[in-house]
Order: sequence, then structure tokens, then C-alpha cells
Amino acid sequence: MADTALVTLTLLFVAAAAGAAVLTRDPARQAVVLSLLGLGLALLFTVLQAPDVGLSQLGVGAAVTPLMILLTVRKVRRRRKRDG
Amino acid sequence: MTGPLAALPYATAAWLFLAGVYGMATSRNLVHAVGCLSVTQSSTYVLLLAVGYRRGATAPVFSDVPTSVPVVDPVVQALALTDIVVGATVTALLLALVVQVDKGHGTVDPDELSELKG
Amino acid sequence: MTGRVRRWALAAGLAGTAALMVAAGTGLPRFGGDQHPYGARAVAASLRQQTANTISSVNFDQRALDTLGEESILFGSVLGTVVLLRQTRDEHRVRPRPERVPAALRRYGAGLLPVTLLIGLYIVAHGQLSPGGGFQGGVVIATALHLLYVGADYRALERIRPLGLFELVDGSGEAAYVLLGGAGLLAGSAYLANVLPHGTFNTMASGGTVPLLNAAVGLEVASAVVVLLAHFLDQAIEITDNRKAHR
Amino acid sequence: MNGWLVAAAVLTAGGLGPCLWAGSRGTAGRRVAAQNMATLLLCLDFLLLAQGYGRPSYVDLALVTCVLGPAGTLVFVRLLAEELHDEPEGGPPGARLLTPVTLVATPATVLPLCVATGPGRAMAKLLVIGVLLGLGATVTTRALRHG
Amino acid sequence: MVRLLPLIVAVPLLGAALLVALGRHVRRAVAETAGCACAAGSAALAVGALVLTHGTAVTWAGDWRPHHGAGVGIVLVGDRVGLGLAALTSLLVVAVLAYSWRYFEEPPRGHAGAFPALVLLFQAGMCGFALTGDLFDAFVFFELMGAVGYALTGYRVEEPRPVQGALTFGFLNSLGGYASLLGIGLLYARTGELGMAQTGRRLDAAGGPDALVTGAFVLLVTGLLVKAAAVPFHFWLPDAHTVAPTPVSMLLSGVMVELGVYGVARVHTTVFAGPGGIPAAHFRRTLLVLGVASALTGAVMCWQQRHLKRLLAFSTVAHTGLFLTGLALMSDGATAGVCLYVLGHAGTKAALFAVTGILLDRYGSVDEHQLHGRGRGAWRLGLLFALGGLALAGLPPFGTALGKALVEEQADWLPLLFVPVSAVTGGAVLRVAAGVFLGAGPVPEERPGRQETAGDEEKPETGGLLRWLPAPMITVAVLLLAGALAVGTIPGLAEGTATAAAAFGDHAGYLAAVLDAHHSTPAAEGEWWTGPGVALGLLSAALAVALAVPAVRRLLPSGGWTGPLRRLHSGHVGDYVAWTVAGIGLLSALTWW
Repeated sequence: MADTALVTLTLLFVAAAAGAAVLTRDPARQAVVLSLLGLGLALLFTVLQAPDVGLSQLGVGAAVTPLMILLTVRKVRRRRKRDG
Repeated sequence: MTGPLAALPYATAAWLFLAGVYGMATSRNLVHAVGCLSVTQSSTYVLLLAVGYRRGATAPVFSDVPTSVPVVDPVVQALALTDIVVGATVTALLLALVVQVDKGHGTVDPDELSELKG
Repeated sequence: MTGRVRRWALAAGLAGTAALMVAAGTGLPRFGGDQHPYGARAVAASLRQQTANTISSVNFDQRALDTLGEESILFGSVLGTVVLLRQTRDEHRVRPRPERVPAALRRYGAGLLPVTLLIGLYIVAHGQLSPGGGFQGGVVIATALHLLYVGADYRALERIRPLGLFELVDGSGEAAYVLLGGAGLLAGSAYLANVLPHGTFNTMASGGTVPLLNAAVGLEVASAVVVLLAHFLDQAIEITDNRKAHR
Repeated sequence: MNGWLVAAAVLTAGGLGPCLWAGSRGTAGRRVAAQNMATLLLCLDFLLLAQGYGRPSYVDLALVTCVLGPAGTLVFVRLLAEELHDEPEGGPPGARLLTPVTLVATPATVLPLCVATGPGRAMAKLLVIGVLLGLGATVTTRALRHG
Repeated sequence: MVRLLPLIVAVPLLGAALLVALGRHVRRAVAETAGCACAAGSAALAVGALVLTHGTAVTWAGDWRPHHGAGVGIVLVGDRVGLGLAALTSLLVVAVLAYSWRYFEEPPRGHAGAFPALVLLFQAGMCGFALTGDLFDAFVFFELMGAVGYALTGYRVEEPRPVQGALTFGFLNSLGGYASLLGIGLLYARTGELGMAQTGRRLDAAGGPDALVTGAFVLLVTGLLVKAAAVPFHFWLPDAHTVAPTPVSMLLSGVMVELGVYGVARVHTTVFAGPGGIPAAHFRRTLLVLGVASALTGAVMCWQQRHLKRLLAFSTVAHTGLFLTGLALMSDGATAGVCLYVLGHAGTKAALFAVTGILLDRYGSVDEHQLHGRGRGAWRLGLLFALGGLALAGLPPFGTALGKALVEEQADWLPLLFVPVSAVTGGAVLRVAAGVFLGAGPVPEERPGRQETAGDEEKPETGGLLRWLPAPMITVAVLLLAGALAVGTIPGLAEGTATAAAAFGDHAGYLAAVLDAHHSTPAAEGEWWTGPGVALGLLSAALAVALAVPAVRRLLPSGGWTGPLRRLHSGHVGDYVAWTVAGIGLLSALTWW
């Protein structure tokens, strides 16, 4: 019972986070939502009894990918500012 | 899980795929589009792990449980792991290309990229 | 093409794809079912090979060729990113100003760096036993180094990050994986065969070649992620071009 | 019925859900604060799950979260510094919540778990995670409030 | 020998790893020599395996052989077609590395071996994809060639266009790859297997196909069709091939796209061709519609181009369409024809790209209008280019013509598609050859306001303009064209192809060879040139000339009616993504009803 509830809740969380990530059109803010999606996926994998995958997802989805996105955004903004 | 909830994992996978595609197709910012691509990709993880799930079973890692307990499918987990690496690296490559698109074209709005057509 | 045509194509495509998925979904087995033939065989094979973490056994033994491909993708993407984000002729580097970081943050970064490194090494080392492995641990190790960036500034990170060395390790990790596969052939078996003694179940020295391949992957992933992030950081912080917008 | 899993479910619905809500709207500062809160709650969630499933090895997830989570937040703070600069004095509203939540929720989760596992290596691991969480929360709150 | 199959993939990987690890310490010449040596070693292994083994070479990675048809390992299947493609790929990679000897002005600082290393990784991805007998492993290698392909396409980062083309390539291929993986997931849910043979056997045992099998098929082939650039999944191809460095375009057009076609056929014959798979009529209909659409779109768009590399890229779309049409017939004779056609096309197309690259480096342009008459002195280059055009049109005895003739024999209506399409693509090349190298006809006037990609902004890839023709470049182009000629003139090759095709199309034979180690060699008569085949080849070559001559004199209408089609090729990632999902919808409709 608690198992079912956990799976259902995390699935809903992931689905909602994905929708939010797509609809957040500003990439810097999207990076934050994507990080939340990554955390949600890590939790989902854990309740689906895949801790190995959850660990990967934690590292990649919650840290590395948002970092790369933010760095790209920063690079783009820096050029904009210089071009004025 | 029974009843309509039983379809929820699969429905979530489909939703992730379609939502990501929608985002990519309507995106006005290439960085945002790359983010949407990673949403699309997460549908594959969800589908794979949902397929391999087994009710009342635990992870196929026997460091702290006896080898007789029922476990979920390890193969899909290995596939999902590989898939995550693929996703991260593709994201990195595409973002690197976006940086260069910005340098070359001075924009990251796909509507303003008009060099290749016809 | 006008936005209108795109919207129609997109709407039709999404509707069609959704219909396909719904229809296909009706044929899927019930969520949480008991039938996993391949999974059951993989668990049995893993136990025969004395590998407690079945996922590691699948990744580094039973389906080790997939992981070779996966590592090559990582390796190729990092190389690709290095090439794509290289400093071109019309670009120059601007040293960033040293950042003023609050003392608490500085201490936190300095204190957490070794802790995180240790956790990363632990995750790599226990890959054949408990959840984790070369990839997961490698990412943690790479992230640990970047605590220097948040705890101090980019110059501090650059000082402990000899990129040449990391590239050497990156390449060596990939080469080690390929060569360990070849060892199977030399031993008279097949490529990537697990030819080492399998050891005792649930100890550090179990799983035959699994821990070795795992370590090779750990080396490669840690250094690959460092190199990857280094190039993004360089672009975001240091490299400046003289180019105006194209048009 | 497994009390630990029920607690995890409650934490997911009552804790992570609102974090997502707060993280998908509003200013950048509010979003980062929500993301930071989410890592904290996720870490506690992992601890509860490990106990609920009877799998001590799942604790590694919490261990990784409690170091990567704050690190991620600090990266956000550093790279979004300009946007966070526009926040009102004292940081975004969510940031104020973090310290009290940490101070209440972490012991409320870790101590019962310690009781359940009993003394030993597992308990030491739990305490380390608790301490790291507390430190992380303190540092990230400060960073969020002072830009 | 069979055990060594994985080395075809491993040798280039090792080469790439060493090139990166030691990249800072070796000189460029050493790095490039080492790259060539690794590629050649892999090529030798592939050719050796092709010559020394008979039938289907099967080897299990890690020695995880199945018991009673059930196993846990990954199988590499070196059947004739797979090995042949691996050999073709490797040989082409050697040619490309030789062509690009000292090609780029300077490699990235501290990375003398970056370009050869990337090409080696690309080779490993393509060979692995050709040899694997496992669905997920195929996905991994698919992604490997994709990821490296994006980086190679965007290699010249100083220019705006390559990075845009590479980005489009990356988005669409990744999207396709994820669709494929969803398909693999669905199949796994049904069968609990990942091996192609195992999956096929389980599907057959489960009885007739249902919506899940159809859905899995559609999603799985979506990725492969994106790679194969079939309409409406093709939009990335012209953008990527136009801007990629010339040696990379040679590989992309020469083999990578064809591997997508191979993947569709391979997955179909092994997994879906049995009683539990997709009904033959549905598969035929799907492939025919896509094939014909690609052939026509490619031909029309090819004719309209003035950017030489874009012109060649669209001709690849057209020829891919012809390959798909040939495979749709699902007969051994047609498959054999397609195999020969692919071989001939690889040589021809790579040679044409090679010559175009030389033009770019010599004259600083690949624009038909700007180059008009400037190639008058370079008669050898002109001759090569014109011969390439004739080969593309299907002039006997080139391999393209033999392949085309063998396919056309399979049905009466086929020449109505094959002859015009190959004539138009060949004619477009001949038109360019006449204008550039002979200076024939009036100088084309600009048509302002027209939506098109001109080729006058492309920068030479060798630093400065070349003052003479570099010997390695010319030699490679000549050898490639000679290879295309050899395909049509060596009877042994056609015989071998016939056997290969018969085994390739044998669903039950593949399953037995992989799972039961039960080898049978289906007998197959090698077809050879026939009177009608030669006549049709001559006809399309003549048509190509007949099209080119008035085009050079500006006597043909300007093709304003193609405007809407051209506007669809908008260079907009969002548009292309929309078309890709629309394509999934189209595929569903075609396969379902």
C-alpha cells in the first residue's frame, strides 16, 4: 500500500516537473526546474528499486547537467552584455 | 497497483516524451530546447525501469540481503545506467554547439537562424 | 516555413504519436509483474560469477560490450566538446577577478572537498557489491573538485586541475577498458571474457574482472567530467571573443 | 504497513510537492531556495526509504545527496548571482524557512532511525549524514541571503 | 578468426584512446600516421573476416554463449552483409584519413590527434552498429556514431554554418535515438529479450502481431529512418552534409546514412519478419511510400541547388529513397541489387565530395554560380567530377548502374522511378561540371529574394587557398571512383553479394545461426549484366546529359513550382522536430492499416 502510494506520488512529481521544465522558457530558470526533475527521477528510481540508477541520476541530473546549462547561459549572456 | 493507476508509469513515460517534443518544437531558445531534449530522454528511463519493476521485490544487489529474496529486473537497470550517460554526453555536445551558434550568429533563437535553407 | 504549418504538423504528429503509444500501451504487461526471463537469468549468472551487485555484473561482465560503447560515447563526447569549445584564433583569455567569498563558505568548501572525494572513492570501490560503481562514483569525484570553484574561485580550481593530466587519465581509462577486453582473447576465451578467478561472494576481491573494469570506468568518468566542465567553465568565465554578432 | 514508508510518502507529498510548486514559478531566488529545500527533503526521504525497505545499502543515496545537494545549490547561487542580487533584503522568502526546517526535520528523521538501527557503523553513517545536512543547510542559507 | 570480430570495433577505439592520451606529446604527422594505421588494421580485420569465414560468423562477447537459445550475453553477427558494411566503412575511413592528411590548417592546440581520434571513434561506432546482433547494443553504437558525428560536423567552429548544421543533426538524431530506445523498451516488455534473434523467436512464439508490436516497430525504425534520412525524417541531412568538413561529408553520405537503411532492414528481417512480426504487406507499403517520397524529394531538391555540397547531400536523400524502395520489394534479387548499389554509391558519392573539397580549397567557393568557368584549367578534376556524375546517373559499367539494373529487374514499374531519379541527380552534377570546368553557357544571374543556400561563403578547409592540386586528395578521389567501377566489373563481387543477400533476408536462417549454431547457406545465383539492364543504365545516363545540356544554356524553366517544397527546408530546428513527430504519426498510419 505504502509502496503503491510512493510510486504514484513520485510518478506524479516527475510528470509535473517535466511539464514545468518544458513550460519554463527562460533557460536559467529551466535549469532549476530540470534539477528538480533530476531529483524526482532519482527518487522514482529508488522506489522502483533501482538505487544504482538513482545514484547516477543524482550526479548527472541534479548536478552536472544543470551546471552545464547554467554555464552556457552565462556565456551567452556575457556576450550579449559586451555587445550591448 | 491495480485499476487505472496501473497504467500510470507507462503514461508518465509517454507524457515525458510528448512534452519534451512539444517544448523542442516550440522553443525560442536553443538552450531551452536542449533542456527539453533531456526531458524527452527521461521518458526512456521511466519506461525501462517500469518494465523491469516487480511488485514486492527489492533491488538485485545482494550485499545486505540474502540471495533468495525476489528482486526486480537488473537488466533494465543496466540499460538505464548506460542511457543516462548517453543523455548527459549528448546534452554536453549540444550545449557546446549552442555556445558556438551564439558566437557565429549572435543569437540562440532558432527563428533568427536563417543561413541554411532551400 | 511559417509557424502555422509547424503548429499543424506538430499537432498532428503529437496526436498520432500519442495514439500509437496508447495503443501500444494496451499490450504492455501489468506494471509490477513477475515475468522477467532475462532478468532472472542475469541474476543467476551474476551469482555464479560471485558478483553481489547484479547490475555491475550485467554492466561489466554479461553485457560489458554495451559499457565499452557507453564509455566510448562519453570519451568521444568529451573529445568532441574539447574540439568544439576550443579557443579559436580570434579569442583571448581574460583572467577573472578573484572572487570575494565569505569565510564560512570558504571553510565549508575546503572541508567538504576531501569528504566528497572519499565518498566518491567509496562509491567506486564498492561497485561490485553495493549500489554504485565507476560511473556514479566518478561523477561524485569530479563534482568534488568543483567545490573549489564555489568555495573559492575559478583560479583556485585551475591550480589543482592540470588538464593535460586529466586528459591522459581519460584516454588511459578508455584504453584500459579496451585492453582488459583483449585480455580475454589472450587467455584463449572471447573478447571481454571474465577470465580472472571469481573470488569470494560479497568481498572486495570478488567478481573477477568486474572491479578492474569498474575502476577503469571510474578513472575515465572522473577525468572526463572534469575535462568536460573545464571547457564549459573556460568558455563561461575566461574566453572572450572579439567577434560582433554575425549580421 | 510500514511506518517508515508511510513517513517517506508523506514527506514526498507534503514536502517535495510544494518545493516543485515553488521551484516552477517566481523569481530565480525563490526557485533556488525551493530546489535547495528539495535536496534536503530528498536526502531525508532516502534515509526513510532505506529503513523502510530494510536495505542499509540504500543509505549511500542519502550520503551522496547530502554533499551534492548543497554543492549544486552553491553553484546556482554563484552562477545566478546577478538575478539573485535583485532579491529583497534577507534573501528570497523560501530561504528563511530552510534553517528551521533543517533544525526540526533532520533530527526528527535521523534520531528515530538511529534508535531503530542501534549502535554500529550504520548509525555512524546516519550521524555523519545528519551533520553534513546541517552544515550544508547553514552554508546555503547564508549564501542565498547574501547573494 | 571469428573470435577476433570484436577487434574490428576495439582497434579503432584503442587508437582513439591512445591518440588522446598521448596527444600532447606527439607530432601531428605521427598522430595522423597512427590514426591511418588503426583504421587500416580494422579494415584488414574486416576484409580478412569476409574472405576467411563462410556463412554467418557468430561470436558472443565475454563468451556468454546461450544454452537452449537463452543467454545473457551480447552477440556479434558477422554475416556477409554486416561484415561487408564493416569492411566498406573501414576502407572508406582509411581513404578519408588519407584524404585529410594535413588537411586542416592547424589542429586544436595540444590535440594533434583530435581529428583522427574522432574519425576512429566514428568508425568504431559504425562497425559496431553493422556487426551487433543485439538491439540495445545497436542503440549504443547508434549513439556513438551520432555523438561523434555531431562533433565532426561542427568541427570548424570559427564559421557560423557548421555549428548550426551540427546542432540540427544532433537534435534530430538524438530524438530519433530516444524513440528507438522506447521501441526497444516495448519489445523488452513483451519478450524479455534484447538480442535480435531472441526477440524475433519470442515474438514468433507469441503468435500474431498486436498494437504493441506495431508500436515497437514504428518507434524502433523511427530512429533508424532518421539516420537513413528518409522523408520526412531527412531534414537534418542537407544541413549537416552541406557544412561538415569535406572528409566528414564523405563518411556521412558514403556509409552512415546507408547504415540507417541497413538498420531498418536488419531489424525487420531479424525481429519483425516472422509470423509474430509485422505483416509483409504493411512493411512493404511503409517502405515504398517513404522510399518513393525520399527519391522524388531528393531529386527535385538536388536539381535546385547551387551549393555543391548541398546538391550532393540531396542526391544522397534521393538515392537513399531508391535503396528503401529496393528493400521494400523484399526479394533476394532486389536486396543484392541494393547492396551493390550501396557499394557503388559509396565510392561515387565520396569521390564527388572529395572533388568538391578540392574545389573549395583551390577556389575558395562551392557555389555553382561563383565557380562558373573558373575550373577551366583543371581538366583532370573536371573529368573526375563528370565521371562521378555519370556514375551517379547509372552509366554502365559502374557499380551504381549494376545495382540499379538488378533492382529494376524486379518489377516493371521500377524503371519509371529509378531512371528519372538517377538521371536528375546525375544531371545536376553534370550541369555543374559543364559550368565550372568548361565554362559552358552564360554566367548564371543572381535571383534575389530566392530562398536558397549559396556556397560562396564557405571557407577553404586548408588554411589558405591551394595553388596546386595535392596528390593525396586527387589519388583518393581516383581510387574511390575506381572502386565504384570495380563493383560493376568484378563478377565475383556480384556473386558474393547474391549469397549475402539471400542469407540476409532469411529470418529463420538468422535465428538458427545465432541461437542454435545451425548454419545453412542458402543457394543463390549471382545476377549479372543483362541487355535491358545495360539499356536502362545507358538511358538514364543519356537522360542526365540531356537534362544537363539545356540547363547549362539556361533553357529550362527556373522551377518556381518547387518553392513550397524548398520553404519546408527552413533550417529551423523546431520545424524539423515537428516533421519528425509527424513522421512517427505517418509511420503509425502506414503500418497499422
